[in-house]
Amino acid sequence: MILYLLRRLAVTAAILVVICAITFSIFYLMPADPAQGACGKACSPERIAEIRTTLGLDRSPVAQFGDYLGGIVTGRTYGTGERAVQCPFPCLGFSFQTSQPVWHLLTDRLPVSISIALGAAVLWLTVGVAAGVVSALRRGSLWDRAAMTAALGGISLPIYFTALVLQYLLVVQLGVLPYPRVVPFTQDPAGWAESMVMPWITLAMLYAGVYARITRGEMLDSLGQNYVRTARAKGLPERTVVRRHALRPALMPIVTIFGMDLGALLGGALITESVFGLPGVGKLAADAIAGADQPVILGVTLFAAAFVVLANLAVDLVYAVLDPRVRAVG
Amino acid sequence: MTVLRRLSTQRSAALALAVVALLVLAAIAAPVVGWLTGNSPTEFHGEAVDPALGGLPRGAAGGISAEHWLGVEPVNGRDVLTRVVYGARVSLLIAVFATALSVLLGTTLGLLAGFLGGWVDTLIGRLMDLLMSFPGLIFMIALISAAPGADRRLLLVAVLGFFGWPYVGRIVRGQAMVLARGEFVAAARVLGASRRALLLREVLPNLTGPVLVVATMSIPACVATEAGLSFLGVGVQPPTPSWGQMIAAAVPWYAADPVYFLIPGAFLFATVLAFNVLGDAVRDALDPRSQRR
Amino acid sequence: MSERSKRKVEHSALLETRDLVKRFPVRHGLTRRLAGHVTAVDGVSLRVDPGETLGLVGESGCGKSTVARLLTGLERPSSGTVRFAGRDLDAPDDPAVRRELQLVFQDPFSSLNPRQTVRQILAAPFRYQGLTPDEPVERLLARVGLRPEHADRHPHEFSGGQAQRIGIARALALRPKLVVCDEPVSALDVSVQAQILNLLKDLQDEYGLAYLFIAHDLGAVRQISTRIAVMYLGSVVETADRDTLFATPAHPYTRALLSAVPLPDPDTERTRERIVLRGDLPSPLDPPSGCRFRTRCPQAADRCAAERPVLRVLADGHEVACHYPEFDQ
Amino acid sequence: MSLLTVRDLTVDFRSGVRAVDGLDLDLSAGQVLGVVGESGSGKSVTSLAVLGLLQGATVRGEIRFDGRELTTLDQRSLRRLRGDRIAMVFQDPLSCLNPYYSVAFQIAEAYRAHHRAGRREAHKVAVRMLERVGIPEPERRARAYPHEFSGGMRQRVMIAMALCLEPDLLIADEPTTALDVTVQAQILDLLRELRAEAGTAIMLITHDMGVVAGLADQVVVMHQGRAVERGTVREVFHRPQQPYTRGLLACVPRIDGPLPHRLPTLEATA
Amino acid sequence: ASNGNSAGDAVAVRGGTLHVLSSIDLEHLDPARAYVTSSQDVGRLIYRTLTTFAPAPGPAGGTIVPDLATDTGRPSDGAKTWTFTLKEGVKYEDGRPVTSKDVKYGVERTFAAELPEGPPYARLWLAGGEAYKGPYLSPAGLASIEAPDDRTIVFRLNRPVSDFGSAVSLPMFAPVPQDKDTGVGYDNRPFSSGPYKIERFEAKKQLTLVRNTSWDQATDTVRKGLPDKVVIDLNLDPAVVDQRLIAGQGEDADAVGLEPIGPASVGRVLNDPQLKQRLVTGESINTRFLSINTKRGPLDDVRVRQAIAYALDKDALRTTRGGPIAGELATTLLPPTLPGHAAEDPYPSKDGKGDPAKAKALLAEAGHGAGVTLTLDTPATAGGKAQGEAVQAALGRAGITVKINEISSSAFYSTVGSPARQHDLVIDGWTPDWPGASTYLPILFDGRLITGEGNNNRAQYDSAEVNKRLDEISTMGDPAAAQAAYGELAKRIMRDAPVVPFLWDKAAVLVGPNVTGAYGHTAFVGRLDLVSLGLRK
Ligand SMILES: Nc1ncnc2c1ncn2[C@@H]1O[C@H](COP(=O)(O)OP(=O)(O)OP(=O)(O)O)[C@@H](O)[C@H]1O
Ligand SMILES: Nc1ncnc2c1ncn2[C@@H]1O[C@H](COP(=O)(O)OP(=O)(O)OP(=O)(O)O)[C@@H](O)[C@H]1O
Ligand SMILES: [Mg+2]
Ligand SMILES: [Mg+2]
Ligand code: NI
Repeated sequence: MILYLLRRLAVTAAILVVICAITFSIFYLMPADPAQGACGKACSPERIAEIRTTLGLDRSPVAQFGDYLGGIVTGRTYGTGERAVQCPFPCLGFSFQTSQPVWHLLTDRLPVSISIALGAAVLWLTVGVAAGVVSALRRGSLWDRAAMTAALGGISLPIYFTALVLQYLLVVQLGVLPYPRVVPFTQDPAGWAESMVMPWITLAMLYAGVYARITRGEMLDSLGQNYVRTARAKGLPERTVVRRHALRPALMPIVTIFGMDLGALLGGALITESVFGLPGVGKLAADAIAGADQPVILGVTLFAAAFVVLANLAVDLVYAVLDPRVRAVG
Repeated sequence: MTVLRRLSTQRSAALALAVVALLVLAAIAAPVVGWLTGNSPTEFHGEAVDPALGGLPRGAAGGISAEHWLGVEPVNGRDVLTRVVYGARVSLLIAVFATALSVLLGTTLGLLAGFLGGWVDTLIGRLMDLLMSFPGLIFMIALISAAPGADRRLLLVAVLGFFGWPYVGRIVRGQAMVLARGEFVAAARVLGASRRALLLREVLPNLTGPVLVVATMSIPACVATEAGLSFLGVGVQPPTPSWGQMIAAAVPWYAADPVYFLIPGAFLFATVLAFNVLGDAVRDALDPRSQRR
Repeated sequence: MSERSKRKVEHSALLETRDLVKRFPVRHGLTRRLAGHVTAVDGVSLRVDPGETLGLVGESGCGKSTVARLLTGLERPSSGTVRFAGRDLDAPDDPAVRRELQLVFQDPFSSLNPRQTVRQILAAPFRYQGLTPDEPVERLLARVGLRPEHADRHPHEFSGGQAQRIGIARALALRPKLVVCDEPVSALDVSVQAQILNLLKDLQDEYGLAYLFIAHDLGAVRQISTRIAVMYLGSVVETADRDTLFATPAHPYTRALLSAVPLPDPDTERTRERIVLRGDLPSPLDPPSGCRFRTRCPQAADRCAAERPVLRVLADGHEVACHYPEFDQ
Repeated sequence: MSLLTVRDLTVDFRSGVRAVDGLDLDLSAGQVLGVVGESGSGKSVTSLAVLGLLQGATVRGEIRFDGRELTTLDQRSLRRLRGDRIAMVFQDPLSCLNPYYSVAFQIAEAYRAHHRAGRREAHKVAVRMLERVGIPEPERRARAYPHEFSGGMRQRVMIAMALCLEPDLLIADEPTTALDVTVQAQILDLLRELRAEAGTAIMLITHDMGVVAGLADQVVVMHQGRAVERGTVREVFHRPQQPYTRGLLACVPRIDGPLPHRLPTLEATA
Repeated sequence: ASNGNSAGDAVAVRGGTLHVLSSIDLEHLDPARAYVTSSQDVGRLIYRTLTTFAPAPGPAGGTIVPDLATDTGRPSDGAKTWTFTLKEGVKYEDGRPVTSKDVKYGVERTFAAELPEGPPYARLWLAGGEAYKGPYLSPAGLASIEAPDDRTIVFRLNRPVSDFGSAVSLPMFAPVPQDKDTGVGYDNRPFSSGPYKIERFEAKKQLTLVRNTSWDQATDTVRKGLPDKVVIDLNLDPAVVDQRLIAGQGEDADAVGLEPIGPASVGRVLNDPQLKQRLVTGESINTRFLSINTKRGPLDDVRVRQAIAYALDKDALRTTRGGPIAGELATTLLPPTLPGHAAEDPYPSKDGKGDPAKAKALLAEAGHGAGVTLTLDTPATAGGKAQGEAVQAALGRAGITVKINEISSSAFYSTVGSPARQHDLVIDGWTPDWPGASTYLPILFDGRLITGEGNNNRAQYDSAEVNKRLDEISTMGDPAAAQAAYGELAKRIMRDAPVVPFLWDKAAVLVGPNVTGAYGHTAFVGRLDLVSLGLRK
């Protein structure tokens, strides 16, 4: 098992290195020149060359990539002499734009992203799964049709559209909510929740639809299973039959999808965060791309990819815990 | 074609089909719409907006009037209806071509992976894993802005198609794997069929169903992603209208001129919804066991 | 055919396998760890003579299907050889060989491509062999008792029995010498089973086919076979002439098997003596040492655990792999 | 006294299929009723109808169990009856056991559905039942999951589950069809034993005439939702009245007796 | 222009928390690297410079007043040597006094390649500046900056610079104590000499300033230091900033916008008298223009450029920026807010909507009657897109087909700053570093300064006559005469139409109902002067 974990982690690392390499080369192709950007509006070619040297942009791409990877593993030192800056493990470099360590930027923004993602996840899981279960149990009923229509609608709504319509209704017109802003949970939990409600609803509208549909499908599947018939034949109360024998197996694929969605969401609530102006990792990415801030883009990409890959790993492990058939023969 | 017939018997599917058909028709007939309303998608109508108010359309509800049935854009006064129908062209074309690309790539690679197995499967499987763990949107934006000179429409097709194929590939691979182990493939092998024949004659025809379903599902996803990319600033070049482009432009105006924001949004929503309904229906039609409806 | 004349044609066996072994790697759990190897087929030697039917019986998982797949080239043996019509079958994709050795599957529906019409399915053998059909599809259908108008239907429009007829027609299209039937009637209703068994017999009479007829149903095997091989956990434990096997089974497993088949007669069924085996088939991942059957054998002795019995000739055409075969009865 | 009486049972599915068409059955306490017939003849539907487990179908006629009319019984009482007084064993033991729970849990669950019992107590009952149906090392095997069992052991688990409440009636729907003959013999032996010990009435559904011959007292032959023949096992096997029954008996190849060159076939199903 | 709500009942009270809402990022806090308006505006709260702009609305804001120094500098040696004396009692946040050595060190830092982005003047003007690589590589320092004692600092220049006293108002002339210098890291936490110090800075998120208790109002005639705390929210959505300020609820009552309101909010604000009252309009010294690449294709023909100048619909372009509130339609290079401005309109059209007929005639005359096709570079932003489309539509009327080349905003300046990669047209603009044309015309229209990268002369305008005249004006001793001469030269340049000015910017900023002392400041392109803001109780 340990060996397996190590192997999986090695594969994960390899995938991340490849992603890193691809990201790296793409930003080599990008027309924006960070040195130029750093040079400002009054600039001379000599100055640009000088800046290039200090940023390490004059070295070969391969060497730069090597430095970068090395930095992640061992940390690295920028510059020489008196003003040398130590960038400790895991060093993802410094932002060209703000000169801040990328790692710091990421960890700084993670709480916002986590707040958004987890809150939304709780919302969509409860709403989506509950709606899906009820729909499956009352297949063909009015409720079923209404719920599934709503789910389809939720899936078809573009996030930014939902977001702005919500904002227009709840904030501009009704004024029941403030404009989203960053309120750390630790300072003011109520304010935090208030500021997060709209992003949560926005994401939940989309995902609750997805999950309701999946849940319904899976529930119908498992309700048709022979062991559910067995459970009924045993004379179990219907609630137990549904919960224990239908829902539990139906949750397995949901766990898989949930893990992957959450992983993807943490690295990529690009649009939600942009629309609501919440400084999470997604917004960081959007800004970094707009500013050709190569170290930050690389950092976010790696970070996001790492989340996805680790989420996949976590899903597999959870699967092993939940499913005796996989757990067996360890 | 039996699929089509079965679709038309379902009310919601028939409605969705009608919506899609109408949109396609509108897109094709965009010049006709322009001619009917007497507007072009790029012509400015300075008189329809009030510069003193920052270019807000004159009149109620975003400047809806006899000349401008769905109002005008703030600032420049372009006709929204004309732009929406021309935008449909761009959005739908990009989505269809991107889907075609991802279906082509996904089917080919998924088929090879699922059927051949072994190292081919490992390689393609890893590639799909890799692509799917990429933060796609970030990458698409980066890629598109990395190639500023190229035609944005082609670029969008390429990027959407490229990041879309693993989703097709995964499904095709799974199906191909099941089929390859299936007895009718074994039967063909016993009869001496070559690998090529097995792939093309025995396995591939059985994949049309799932591929059709993912394709129908992929079109709305592409429409939405194209719009999202436009929203994030990497859409088609102006003044070509696309829905995403229009929504992105309307975002700052959502409070001042909600009609302007709602119209392209509503079109986008209707399209995506229609395709999704259609996708569901296609799946149900192809899979009689499905108890979804 | 008498025992004597069969001896004579031994050198001209249609199909002969020698010590066929097939191992599959088995992976388990989340880690896909290699848990070991299943020896699905463990040193099987069989022969089928032209025009005869060899029945191959055994319980689920004993390796019958694997034998069928090895013979038809769907699987390559881990070791051992297959000789067919005097040639070694080590080039499994040789189309000319394939033509004369065909397979009928258990599940009539999954063995027919649902996207093809019957016409296409029956034309496939010729297309894959690069031949032009020598008789119209309708003739082929008629041979298996189907009507010409069936040609343009899809498999799902048929009943199980009809679909199995199509599978048989496809196997016959290239006029093979040997047809391997892997449980061709197990998925069918009793009344349809009878029809298919009759059809197979008729076809054999008409075309001089040889069959390797795989089944777990001893009744069906008895009905169609001339000779019968009994498999247990990857190996053949007994081979005998049909009547010999049913009259004087020598291997304890064969005897147990025969006694376990319920007879549709309340009086005999309630009074006859039954050998009920203990336990289940051992896991092929971890087979018992020595005699594979010893864990369930009513007369197992120490020797059985130490030494693996080989097939030996008991009487003319009667071979058994047991240290203590029963001679009586 | 009749334990189960079915009169004029008719089951129509929403799809328009009439699966059972005016069926009458009688089963006395402690007796074994064999129900035979080909695939699709309505055997399983009948058994499900008795338990009130049919969904999407209209059930008409009378089903009286121990004097009570089941078709009009409310869900609650019907639930109490299930498992407790009428138990069921299904054909495919793998798919009938929930892969996510240990076998002991699934047996104990049945017990606890009808008895006030703690987890531990119910587990003990489960282990005892496993031992009774002949699972070696029941203490250890109780914690195993269905996939770790062989087909025969799974069917034993199903039977243990059905018998843990000592029901008056056991409905066994093709309990041995998925099993090998040697294992089938073991399971049939087990059923025989249980009947002798506990006096449980059994409704044995099968398509295998041999199985019925060995176990049943009464036999009903079903064809297309109707009972075409009924009687004691001797009557039906030795003096079948209907050509369908005769055909059914004759078309099965046997391991004893004369060997016809061609088997007789049932014309009706050509 | 309204002078905001500072008049009337306004009672400025010390205390409270002022909120500043910004849709962009403060690019740099490090004075060596601060070169954009918002950085300078915010920087004024944190550090002091030798001189600075007067805290006043209107043209008065353009005046240079002493800050750290006791006066605006004493030139000698024909304006090649400038001497400043530091005020007494100016302290850093830790209570230590500000010395001339710190100013010297601060200027030297700007030479380091690690700290780019800042203005070029130190490197251009200080003697020996070309060779100097900054204090990290040459700790000995730059000899042409002398600090003979703690309060005196002398700059020796390589040429006469008559407005050096204005130049030292730039943040790069703020003091930096050497022991507090953290190199690149200084950007996150510059050491305070002004009324506020940094409590917390999260780039692109929030800057929190708290009172610097060592700051002494008596030494500072410019800053009021009224609020106890200033919280600047960065990187917000522009529409959200507008809407929050329009609503003005809760904390937002104490908030101001850092940038002007967007076009979409103009209508709402102007239609509501109460909101209109809270709108503060400031004049700016920024001019927006369309640069025409004089080196390419048909554009080397002055008649084609003039045709463009006639055809351009300045009004439509202004509408994309919010209409009349965004400024006045420009007719000259130098805006009226700059000394040297001389009114004229060489390419007139009715209401500034362009004169396509005239343009067509000129094109025909130049032999392009069939029309020309040009490419316009725009940044891939909503504004860039809107302006591009306006240019496209306007020139289209005159038979000029314009293709829009969208460039991601990060790559925009490096692309159009490279003559090899720029195309025909680009929408451009310029704000001089201090009121006057000396940091405007020479930088933009001296053909000898065209460089392969980082080029500012996007018209690639190179006229021997203009170059010569620029040299002459730079040596003029009398600043007033020089400004007048620049005014005349600007007219001369306009004849060649290398650029088409279309807007003299104004900024309209919303302030919360509880804010006092708000006015637009010329030097900060019309945006609020943060140092004067206070809150009502
Ligand atoms: N591809 C494979 N990989 C791993 N194990 C296999 C594979 N194919 C067969 N086996 C194993 O080999 C053994 C023999 O299988 P085979 O299918 O030949 O049995 P069978 O006698 O045909 O059984 P049945 O009567 O159920 O069809 C079984 O234990 C099976 O699990
Ligand atoms: N849920 C259902 N919906 C519609 N028709 C059904 C359903 N279940 C069973 N039937 C139909 O009812 C008939 C009787 O089915 P049943 O399962 O009782 O047959 P059976 O005798 O048990 O057959 P087998 O031996 O194959 O188990 C069949 O024609 C079948 O198609
Ligand atoms: Mg098999
Ligand atoms: Mg059944
Ligand atoms: Ni059987």
